[in-house]
Amino acid sequence: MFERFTREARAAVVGAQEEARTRGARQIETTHLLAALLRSSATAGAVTAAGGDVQALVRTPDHGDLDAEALSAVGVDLDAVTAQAEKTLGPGALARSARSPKHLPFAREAKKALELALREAIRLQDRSIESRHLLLAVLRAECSARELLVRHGTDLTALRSTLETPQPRSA
Amino acid sequence: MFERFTREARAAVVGAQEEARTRGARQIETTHLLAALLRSSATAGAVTAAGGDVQALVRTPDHGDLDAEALSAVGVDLDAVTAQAEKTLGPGALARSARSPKHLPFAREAKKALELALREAIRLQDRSIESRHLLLAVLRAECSARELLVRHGTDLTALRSTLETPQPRSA
Amino acid sequence: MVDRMIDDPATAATSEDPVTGLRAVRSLRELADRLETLQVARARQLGLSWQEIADALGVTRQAVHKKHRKEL
Amino acid sequence: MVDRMIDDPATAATSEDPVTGLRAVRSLRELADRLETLQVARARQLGLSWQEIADALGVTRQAVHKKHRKEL
Repeated sequence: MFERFTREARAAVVGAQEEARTRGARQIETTHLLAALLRSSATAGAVTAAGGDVQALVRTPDHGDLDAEALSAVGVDLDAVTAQAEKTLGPGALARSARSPKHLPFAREAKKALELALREAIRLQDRSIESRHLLLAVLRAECSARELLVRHGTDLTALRSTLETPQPRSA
Repeated sequence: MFERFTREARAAVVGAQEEARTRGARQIETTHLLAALLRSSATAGAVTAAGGDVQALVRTPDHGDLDAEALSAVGVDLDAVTAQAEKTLGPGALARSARSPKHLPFAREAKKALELALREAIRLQDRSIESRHLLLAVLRAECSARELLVRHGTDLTALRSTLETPQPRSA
Repeated sequence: MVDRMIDDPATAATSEDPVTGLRAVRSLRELADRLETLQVARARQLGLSWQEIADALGVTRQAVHKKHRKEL
Repeated sequence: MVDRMIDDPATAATSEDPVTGLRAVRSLRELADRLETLQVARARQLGLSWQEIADALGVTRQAVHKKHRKEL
Protein backbone atom coordinates (compact mmCIF):
# COMPACT_ATOMS: atom_id res chain seq x y z
CA MET A 1 0.00 0.00 0.00
CA PHE A 2 2.83 2.40 0.80
CA GLU A 3 4.86 1.96 -2.42
CA ARG A 4 3.62 5.25 -3.88
CA PHE A 5 4.30 7.21 -0.67
CA THR A 6 7.20 9.68 -0.68
CA ARG A 7 9.88 9.23 1.94
CA GLU A 8 8.39 12.04 4.00
CA ALA A 9 4.85 10.64 3.82
CA ARG A 10 6.15 7.23 4.81
CA ALA A 11 7.95 8.79 7.78
CA ALA A 12 4.64 10.36 8.84
CA VAL A 13 2.95 6.95 8.82
CA VAL A 14 5.75 5.43 10.88
CA GLY A 15 5.65 8.50 13.14
CA ALA A 16 1.90 7.99 13.67
CA GLN A 17 2.62 4.47 14.93
CA GLU A 18 5.21 5.89 17.35
CA GLU A 19 2.80 8.59 18.54
CA ALA A 20 0.12 5.97 19.18
CA ARG A 21 2.51 3.77 21.14
CA THR A 22 3.92 6.63 23.23
CA ARG A 23 0.42 7.74 24.12
CA GLY A 24 -0.57 4.24 25.16
CA ALA A 25 -3.20 3.88 22.45
CA ARG A 26 -4.35 0.54 21.12
CA GLN A 27 -4.97 1.73 17.59
CA ILE A 28 -3.36 4.29 15.33
CA GLU A 29 -5.83 7.15 15.13
CA THR A 30 -5.96 10.09 12.75
CA THR A 31 -4.88 12.29 15.68
CA HIS A 32 -1.63 10.32 15.85
CA LEU A 33 -1.19 10.77 12.11
CA LEU A 34 -1.80 14.51 12.51
CA ALA A 35 0.78 14.77 15.30
CA ALA A 36 3.33 12.99 13.11
CA LEU A 37 2.50 15.24 10.13
CA LEU A 38 3.04 18.33 12.26
CA ARG A 39 6.64 17.27 12.90
CA SER A 40 7.41 18.44 9.36
CA SER A 41 7.93 22.18 9.08
CA ALA A 42 6.12 22.38 5.74
CA THR A 43 2.92 20.88 7.16
CA ALA A 44 3.18 22.77 10.42
CA GLY A 45 3.69 25.97 8.43
CA ALA A 46 0.56 25.38 6.37
CA VAL A 47 -1.52 24.79 9.50
CA THR A 48 -0.11 27.92 11.17
CA ALA A 49 -0.90 29.96 8.04
CA ALA A 50 -4.49 28.72 8.27
CA GLY A 51 -4.77 30.00 11.85
CA GLY A 52 -4.17 26.65 13.55
CA ASP A 53 -2.35 26.67 16.90
CA VAL A 54 0.30 24.04 16.20
CA GLN A 55 1.79 24.24 19.68
CA ALA A 56 -1.61 23.53 21.22
CA LEU A 57 -2.28 20.79 18.68
CA VAL A 58 0.97 19.06 19.62
CA ARG A 59 0.69 19.80 23.33
CA THR A 60 -2.90 18.50 23.64
CA PRO A 61 -2.82 16.16 26.62
CA ASP A 62 -3.44 12.71 25.37
CA HIS A 63 -4.05 9.74 27.63
CA GLY A 64 -4.02 7.16 24.90
CA ASP A 65 -7.53 5.88 24.36
CA LEU A 66 -8.64 8.02 27.28
CA ASP A 67 -10.42 10.96 25.71
CA ALA A 68 -10.28 13.73 28.31
CA GLU A 69 -12.76 15.97 26.52
CA ALA A 70 -15.33 13.26 26.02
CA LEU A 71 -14.99 12.16 29.65
CA SER A 72 -15.41 15.74 30.77
CA ALA A 73 -18.64 15.97 28.77
CA VAL A 74 -20.09 13.13 30.88
CA GLY A 75 -18.83 14.70 34.12
CA VAL A 76 -15.60 12.74 34.62
CA ASP A 77 -12.44 14.79 35.23
CA LEU A 78 -9.58 12.73 33.82
CA ASP A 79 -6.99 14.93 35.56
CA ALA A 80 -8.58 14.14 38.92
CA VAL A 81 -8.65 10.44 38.09
CA THR A 82 -5.02 10.54 36.97
CA ALA A 83 -4.00 12.39 40.15
CA GLN A 84 -5.76 9.82 42.37
CA ALA A 85 -4.20 6.95 40.43
CA GLU A 86 -0.71 8.43 40.76
CA LYS A 87 -1.23 8.87 44.49
CA THR A 88 -2.16 5.27 45.18
CA LEU A 89 -0.62 3.41 42.28
CA GLY A 90 2.52 5.38 41.52
CA PRO A 91 3.63 7.95 38.92
CA GLY A 92 2.47 7.33 35.39
CA ALA A 93 0.37 4.40 36.54
CA LEU A 94 -2.53 4.93 34.15
CA ALA A 95 -0.38 5.45 31.06
CA ARG A 96 1.82 2.50 32.00
CA SER A 97 -1.09 0.12 32.28
CA ALA A 98 -2.27 0.61 28.71
CA ARG A 99 -1.62 -2.54 26.79
CA SER A 100 0.05 -1.80 23.48
CA PRO A 101 0.68 -4.84 21.33
CA LYS A 102 3.78 -4.82 19.12
CA HIS A 103 2.00 -3.95 15.92
CA LEU A 104 -0.73 -1.41 16.41
CA PRO A 105 -3.54 -1.63 13.89
CA PHE A 106 -4.84 1.44 12.11
CA ALA A 107 -8.20 2.58 13.38
CA ARG A 108 -10.94 2.55 10.75
CA GLU A 109 -10.82 6.36 10.44
CA ALA A 110 -7.03 6.30 9.97
CA LYS A 111 -7.26 3.53 7.40
CA LYS A 112 -9.80 5.58 5.52
CA ALA A 113 -7.54 8.63 5.65
CA LEU A 114 -4.68 6.64 4.09
CA GLU A 115 -6.99 5.59 1.26
CA LEU A 116 -8.26 9.12 0.79
CA ALA A 117 -4.64 10.33 0.51
CA LEU A 118 -4.27 8.26 -2.65
CA ARG A 119 -7.43 9.80 -4.07
CA GLU A 120 -6.17 13.29 -3.22
CA ALA A 121 -2.93 12.59 -5.08
CA ILE A 122 -4.89 11.36 -8.11
CA ARG A 123 -7.22 14.34 -7.97
CA LEU A 124 -4.28 16.77 -7.89
CA GLN A 125 -2.54 14.79 -10.65
CA ASP A 126 0.49 14.04 -8.50
CA ARG A 127 2.38 10.85 -9.12
CA SER A 128 3.29 10.05 -5.54
CA ILE A 129 1.51 10.43 -2.22
CA GLU A 130 3.01 13.28 -0.24
CA SER A 131 2.49 14.49 3.32
CA ARG A 132 0.18 17.22 2.06
CA HIS A 133 -2.07 14.58 0.51
CA LEU A 134 -2.22 12.88 3.87
CA LEU A 135 -3.23 16.11 5.55
CA LEU A 136 -5.78 16.83 2.81
CA ALA A 137 -7.19 13.36 3.44
CA VAL A 138 -7.50 14.14 7.15
CA LEU A 139 -9.43 17.28 6.22
CA ARG A 140 -11.73 15.29 3.97
CA ALA A 141 -12.47 12.48 6.42
CA GLU A 142 -14.91 13.08 9.24
CA CYS A 143 -12.33 12.18 11.83
CA SER A 144 -11.07 13.21 15.25
CA ALA A 145 -7.94 14.85 13.84
CA ARG A 146 -10.06 17.17 11.73
CA GLU A 147 -12.13 17.97 14.79
CA LEU A 148 -8.95 18.75 16.72
CA LEU A 149 -7.70 21.10 14.01
CA VAL A 150 -10.98 23.03 14.07
CA ARG A 151 -10.92 23.17 17.85
CA HIS A 152 -7.47 24.73 17.75
CA GLY A 153 -8.37 27.53 15.41
CA THR A 154 -7.61 26.09 11.97
CA ASP A 155 -9.53 27.49 9.01
CA LEU A 156 -10.04 24.28 7.06
CA THR A 157 -10.85 26.00 3.77
CA ALA A 158 -7.71 28.12 3.95
CA LEU A 159 -5.59 25.12 4.87
CA ARG A 160 -7.05 23.09 2.05
CA SER A 161 -6.23 25.71 -0.57
CA THR A 162 -2.67 26.11 0.76
CA LEU A 163 -2.14 22.37 0.55
CA GLU A 164 -3.66 22.11 -2.92
CA THR A 165 -1.04 24.52 -4.26
CA PRO A 166 2.04 22.43 -4.92
CA GLN A 167 5.08 23.79 -3.10
CA PRO A 168 8.61 23.31 -4.37
CA ARG A 169 9.99 22.44 -0.92
CA SER A 170 7.34 19.89 -0.08
CA ALA A 171 8.50 16.36 -0.89
CA MET B 1 -33.79 -22.20 53.31
CA PHE B 2 -36.28 -19.69 54.75
CA GLU B 3 -38.55 -22.18 56.59
CA ARG B 4 -37.01 -21.34 59.98
CA PHE B 5 -37.28 -17.58 59.44
CA THR B 6 -39.84 -15.64 61.46
CA ARG B 7 -42.43 -13.63 59.55
CA GLU B 8 -40.48 -10.45 60.28
CA ALA B 9 -37.16 -11.89 59.15
CA ARG B 10 -38.80 -13.18 55.99
CA ALA B 11 -40.22 -9.71 55.36
CA ALA B 12 -36.70 -8.30 55.69
CA VAL B 13 -35.41 -10.70 53.02
CA VAL B 14 -38.25 -9.78 50.67
CA GLY B 15 -37.65 -6.12 51.54
CA ALA B 16 -33.98 -6.48 50.61
CA GLN B 17 -35.03 -7.67 47.19
CA GLU B 18 -37.30 -4.63 46.81
CA GLU B 19 -34.53 -2.29 47.96
CA ALA B 20 -32.13 -3.79 45.42
CA ARG B 21 -34.64 -3.43 42.62
CA THR B 22 -35.58 0.14 43.51
CA ARG B 23 -31.94 1.13 43.58
CA GLY B 24 -31.30 -0.45 40.21
CA ALA B 25 -28.90 -3.06 41.55
CA ARG B 26 -28.23 -6.34 39.81
CA GLN B 27 -27.69 -8.33 42.97
CA ILE B 28 -29.11 -8.20 46.46
CA GLU B 29 -26.33 -6.82 48.64
CA THR B 30 -26.00 -6.76 52.42
CA THR B 31 -26.64 -3.00 52.23
CA HIS B 32 -30.10 -3.76 50.80
CA LEU B 33 -30.69 -6.24 53.59
CA LEU B 34 -29.63 -3.62 56.12
CA ALA B 35 -31.97 -1.03 54.63
CA ALA B 36 -34.85 -3.53 54.84
CA LEU B 37 -33.94 -4.45 58.43
CA LEU B 38 -33.98 -0.78 59.42
CA ARG B 39 -37.64 -0.55 58.38
CA SER B 40 -38.48 -2.39 61.59
CA SER B 41 -38.57 -0.14 64.65
CA ALA B 42 -36.92 -2.78 66.87
CA THR B 43 -33.84 -3.05 64.66
CA ALA B 44 -33.71 0.69 63.98
CA GLY B 45 -33.95 1.28 67.75
CA ALA B 46 -31.02 -1.04 68.48
CA VAL B 47 -28.87 0.71 65.89
CA THR B 48 -29.81 4.14 67.25
CA ALA B 49 -28.97 2.98 70.79
CA ALA B 50 -25.54 1.94 69.55
CA GLY B 51 -24.91 5.44 68.17
CA GLY B 52 -25.77 4.67 64.55
CA ASP B 53 -27.38 7.42 62.49
CA VAL B 54 -30.37 5.54 61.09
CA GLN B 55 -31.61 8.48 59.06
CA ALA B 56 -28.23 8.80 57.35
CA LEU B 57 -28.08 5.02 56.85
CA VAL B 58 -31.44 5.02 55.13
CA ARG B 59 -30.86 8.29 53.26
CA THR B 60 -27.44 7.25 51.90
CA PRO B 61 -27.62 8.03 48.21
CA ASP B 62 -27.46 4.78 46.37
CA HIS B 63 -27.01 4.49 42.64
CA GLY B 64 -27.49 0.77 42.48
CA ASP B 65 -24.23 -0.90 41.64
CA LEU B 66 -22.68 2.54 41.33
CA ASP B 67 -20.65 2.98 44.49
CA ALA B 68 -20.28 6.74 44.94
CA GLU B 69 -17.65 6.48 47.66
CA ALA B 70 -15.49 4.04 45.77
CA LEU B 71 -15.74 6.15 42.63
CA SER B 72 -14.80 9.23 44.61
CA ALA B 73 -11.70 7.42 45.87
CA VAL B 74 -10.49 7.07 42.27
CA GLY B 75 -11.34 10.67 41.45
CA VAL B 76 -14.76 10.24 39.84
CA ASP B 77 -17.59 12.40 41.19
CA LEU B 78 -20.79 10.39 40.68
CA ASP B 79 -22.95 13.42 41.40
CA ALA B 80 -21.26 15.29 38.55
CA VAL B 81 -21.74 12.31 36.25
CA THR B 82 -25.38 11.99 37.27
CA ALA B 83 -25.95 15.70 36.69
CA GLN B 84 -24.41 15.56 33.20
CA ALA B 85 -26.43 12.45 32.36
CA GLU B 86 -29.67 14.08 33.47
CA LYS B 87 -28.87 17.17 31.39
CA THR B 88 -28.38 15.28 28.13
CA LEU B 89 -30.32 12.09 28.67
CA GLY B 90 -33.21 13.16 30.85
CA PRO B 91 -34.14 12.94 34.54
CA GLY B 92 -33.29 9.70 36.28
CA ALA B 93 -31.51 8.46 33.16
CA LEU B 94 -28.72 6.60 34.93
CA ALA B 95 -30.97 4.84 37.43
CA ARG B 96 -33.47 3.96 34.71
CA SER B 97 -30.87 2.30 32.53
CA ALA B 98 -29.83 -0.25 35.13
CA ARG B 99 -30.95 -3.65 33.97
CA SER B 100 -32.72 -5.49 36.75
CA PRO B 101 -33.81 -8.98 35.87
CA LYS B 102 -37.00 -10.30 37.44
CA HIS B 103 -35.34 -12.39 40.08
CA LEU B 104 -32.32 -10.72 41.57
CA PRO B 105 -29.70 -13.11 42.89
CA PHE B 106 -28.17 -12.65 46.31
CA ALA B 107 -24.62 -11.36 46.17
CA ARG B 108 -22.07 -13.71 47.73
CA GLU B 109 -21.75 -11.51 50.80
CA ALA B 110 -25.53 -11.42 51.28
CA LYS B 111 -25.80 -15.18 50.83
CA LYS B 112 -23.15 -15.61 53.47
CA ALA B 113 -25.03 -13.27 55.81
CA LEU B 114 -28.17 -15.39 55.45
CA GLU B 115 -26.18 -18.49 56.36
CA LEU B 116 -24.53 -16.74 59.30
CA ALA B 117 -27.98 -15.75 60.57
CA LEU B 118 -28.79 -19.42 61.06
CA ARG B 119 -25.56 -19.90 62.99
CA GLU B 120 -26.35 -16.87 65.16
CA ALA B 121 -29.74 -18.34 66.02
CA ILE B 122 -28.15 -21.67 66.94
CA ARG B 123 -25.45 -19.93 69.00
CA LEU B 124 -28.08 -17.97 70.93
CA GLN B 125 -30.21 -21.12 71.30
CA ASP B 126 -33.15 -19.60 69.50
CA ARG B 127 -35.46 -21.89 67.59
CA SER B 128 -36.22 -19.56 64.71
CA ILE B 129 -34.24 -17.01 62.74
CA GLU B 130 -35.28 -13.51 63.71
CA SER B 131 -34.43 -10.10 62.30
CA ARG B 132 -31.88 -9.59 65.05
CA HIS B 133 -30.04 -12.72 63.94
CA LEU B 134 -29.90 -11.29 60.45
CA LEU B 135 -28.43 -8.06 61.77
CA LEU B 136 -25.97 -9.99 63.97
CA ALA B 137 -24.94 -11.89 60.85
CA VAL B 138 -24.34 -8.63 59.02
CA LEU B 139 -22.09 -7.54 61.91
CA ARG B 140 -20.17 -10.79 61.74
CA ALA B 141 -19.63 -10.82 57.98
CA GLU B 142 -16.98 -8.57 56.51
CA CYS B 143 -19.48 -6.89 54.29
CA SER B 144 -20.41 -3.49 52.90
CA ALA B 145 -23.42 -3.14 55.22
CA ARG B 146 -21.16 -3.51 58.24
CA GLU B 147 -18.83 -0.93 56.77
CA LEU B 148 -21.78 1.41 56.26
CA LEU B 149 -22.91 1.00 59.88
CA VAL B 150 -19.43 1.90 61.12
CA ARG B 151 -19.24 4.86 58.81
CA HIS B 152 -22.49 6.19 60.21
CA GLY B 153 -21.39 6.10 63.82
CA THR B 154 -22.54 2.68 64.99
CA ASP B 155 -20.64 1.10 67.88
CA LEU B 156 -20.64 -2.50 66.67
CA THR B 157 -19.82 -3.99 70.07
CA ALA B 158 -22.68 -2.13 71.72
CA LEU B 159 -25.08 -3.07 68.94
CA ARG B 160 -24.02 -6.71 69.16
CA SER B 161 -24.70 -6.92 72.89
CA THR B 162 -28.10 -5.22 72.51
CA LEU B 163 -29.05 -7.70 69.81
CA GLU B 164 -27.82 -10.68 71.79
CA THR B 165 -30.21 -9.86 74.63
CA PRO B 166 -33.55 -11.34 73.60
CA GLN B 167 -36.29 -8.73 73.58
CA PRO B 168 -39.91 -9.59 74.25
CA ARG B 169 -41.20 -7.38 71.42
CA SER B 170 -38.87 -8.71 68.77
CA ALA B 171 -40.43 -11.48 66.74
CA MET C 1 -5.62 -6.00 57.61
CA VAL C 2 -8.88 -5.86 55.72
CA ASP C 3 -10.67 -6.26 59.01
CA ARG C 4 -8.81 -3.36 60.56
CA MET C 5 -9.66 -1.13 57.66
CA ILE C 6 -13.31 -1.97 57.75
CA ASP C 7 -13.50 -1.27 61.44
CA ASP C 8 -11.80 2.09 61.24
CA PRO C 9 -14.15 4.71 59.80
CA ALA C 10 -11.24 7.05 59.07
CA THR C 11 -9.80 4.72 56.47
CA ALA C 12 -13.05 3.32 55.11
CA ALA C 13 -13.49 3.98 51.37
CA THR C 14 -10.28 5.92 50.94
CA SER C 15 -8.11 5.40 47.91
CA GLU C 16 -5.69 3.47 50.14
CA ASP C 17 -8.10 0.59 50.69
CA PRO C 18 -7.54 -1.98 47.93
CA VAL C 19 -11.16 -3.15 48.19
CA THR C 20 -12.35 0.39 47.49
CA GLY C 21 -10.19 0.56 44.37
CA LEU C 22 -11.68 -2.71 43.12
CA ARG C 23 -15.22 -1.54 43.88
CA ALA C 24 -14.50 1.60 41.90
CA VAL C 25 -13.52 -0.51 38.90
CA ARG C 26 -16.81 -2.38 39.13
CA SER C 27 -18.74 0.88 39.35
CA LEU C 28 -16.88 2.37 36.39
CA ARG C 29 -17.83 -0.65 34.32
CA GLU C 30 -21.45 -0.40 35.44
CA LEU C 31 -21.37 3.30 34.60
CA ALA C 32 -19.99 2.56 31.13
CA ASP C 33 -22.72 -0.07 30.57
CA ARG C 34 -25.52 2.27 31.56
CA LEU C 35 -24.19 5.22 29.61
CA GLU C 36 -23.67 3.00 26.57
CA THR C 37 -27.32 1.92 26.61
CA LEU C 38 -28.44 5.53 26.89
CA GLN C 39 -25.95 7.07 24.47
CA VAL C 40 -26.52 4.46 21.77
CA ALA C 41 -30.27 5.01 21.98
CA ARG C 42 -29.76 8.77 21.77
CA ALA C 43 -27.33 8.47 18.86
CA ARG C 44 -29.83 6.32 16.93
CA GLN C 45 -32.61 8.82 17.62
CA LEU C 46 -30.37 11.60 16.29
CA GLY C 47 -29.86 9.62 13.11
CA LEU C 48 -26.34 8.24 13.49
CA SER C 49 -25.64 5.01 11.62
CA TRP C 50 -24.55 1.82 13.34
CA GLN C 51 -21.14 2.28 11.72
CA GLU C 52 -20.75 5.79 13.16
CA ILE C 53 -21.77 4.51 16.57
CA ALA C 54 -19.34 1.60 16.32
CA ASP C 55 -16.47 3.89 15.31
CA ALA C 56 -17.05 6.21 18.27
CA LEU C 57 -17.26 3.23 20.65
CA GLY C 58 -14.16 1.67 19.10
CA VAL C 59 -15.87 -1.64 18.35
CA THR C 60 -17.14 -3.36 15.22
CA ARG C 61 -20.47 -2.50 13.66
CA GLN C 62 -21.55 -6.11 14.13
CA ALA C 63 -20.82 -6.02 17.86
CA VAL C 64 -22.74 -2.83 18.54
CA HIS C 65 -25.67 -3.89 16.38
CA LYS C 66 -25.96 -7.27 18.06
CA LYS C 67 -25.77 -5.75 21.53
CA HIS C 68 -28.18 -2.86 21.10
CA ARG C 69 -30.66 -3.50 18.30
CA LYS C 70 -33.17 -5.10 20.64
CA GLU C 71 -33.19 -2.20 23.07
CA LEU C 72 -34.41 0.35 20.57
CA MET D 1 -25.72 16.81 11.09
CA VAL D 2 -22.55 15.14 12.25
CA ASP D 3 -20.66 17.22 9.73
CA ARG D 4 -22.15 20.44 11.04
CA MET D 5 -21.19 19.58 14.59
CA ILE D 6 -17.65 18.72 13.69
CA ASP D 7 -17.21 21.97 11.81
CA ASP D 8 -18.54 24.13 14.63
CA PRO D 9 -15.96 24.50 17.40
CA ALA D 10 -18.60 25.76 19.80
CA THR D 11 -20.37 22.43 19.88
CA ALA D 12 -17.32 20.20 19.57
CA ALA D 13 -16.95 17.75 22.45
CA THR D 14 -19.92 19.05 24.40
CA SER D 15 -22.30 16.70 26.12
CA GLU D 16 -24.81 17.50 23.35
CA ASP D 17 -22.77 15.77 20.66
CA PRO D 18 -23.84 12.10 20.51
CA VAL D 19 -20.38 11.11 19.24
CA THR D 20 -18.79 12.66 22.31
CA GLY D 21 -21.07 10.66 24.57
CA LEU D 22 -20.11 7.45 22.79
CA ARG D 23 -16.41 8.32 22.97
CA ALA D 24 -16.83 8.88 26.69
CA VAL D 25 -18.25 5.38 27.07
CA ARG D 26 -15.22 3.97 25.27
CA SER D 27 -12.88 5.95 27.52
CA LEU D 28 -14.72 4.88 30.67
CA ARG D 29 -14.27 1.28 29.64
CA GLU D 30 -10.59 1.81 28.89
CA LEU D 31 -10.25 3.54 32.27
CA ALA D 32 -11.91 0.59 34.01
CA ASP D 33 -9.58 -1.86 32.20
CA ARG D 34 -6.45 0.03 33.19
CA LEU D 35 -7.51 0.57 36.77
CA GLU D 36 -8.50 -3.08 37.07
CA THR D 37 -5.02 -4.21 36.01
CA LEU D 38 -3.42 -1.85 38.52
CA GLN D 39 -5.84 -2.40 41.39
CA VAL D 40 -5.78 -6.19 41.11
CA ALA D 41 -1.97 -6.17 41.17
CA ARG D 42 -2.01 -3.89 44.21
CA ALA D 43 -4.62 -5.98 46.01
CA ARG D 44 -2.55 -9.13 45.45
CA GLN D 45 0.56 -7.38 46.76
CA LEU D 46 -1.38 -6.35 49.85
CA GLY D 47 -2.32 -9.96 50.43
CA LEU D 48 -5.97 -10.09 49.33
CA SER D 49 -7.18 -13.47 48.11
CA TRP D 50 -8.57 -14.04 44.62
CA GLN D 51 -11.98 -14.54 46.23
CA GLU D 52 -11.84 -11.18 48.01
CA ILE D 53 -10.78 -9.52 44.77
CA ALA D 54 -13.57 -11.26 42.86
CA ASP D 55 -16.17 -10.18 45.43
CA ALA D 56 -15.12 -6.55 45.24
CA LEU D 57 -15.16 -6.63 41.44
CA GLY D 58 -18.53 -8.40 41.43
CA VAL D 59 -17.31 -11.30 39.27
CA THR D 60 -16.45 -14.94 39.91
CA ARG D 61 -13.14 -16.01 41.37
CA GLN D 62 -12.49 -18.08 38.23
CA ALA D 63 -12.99 -15.08 35.95
CA VAL D 64 -10.65 -12.79 37.83
CA HIS D 65 -8.02 -15.48 38.25
CA LYS D 66 -8.04 -16.38 34.56
CA LYS D 67 -7.82 -12.74 33.50
CA HIS D 68 -5.11 -11.56 35.84
CA ARG D 69 -2.88 -14.43 37.00
CA LYS D 70 -0.46 -13.96 34.12
CA GLU D 71 0.06 -10.27 34.79
CA LEU D 72 1.44 -10.70 38.26
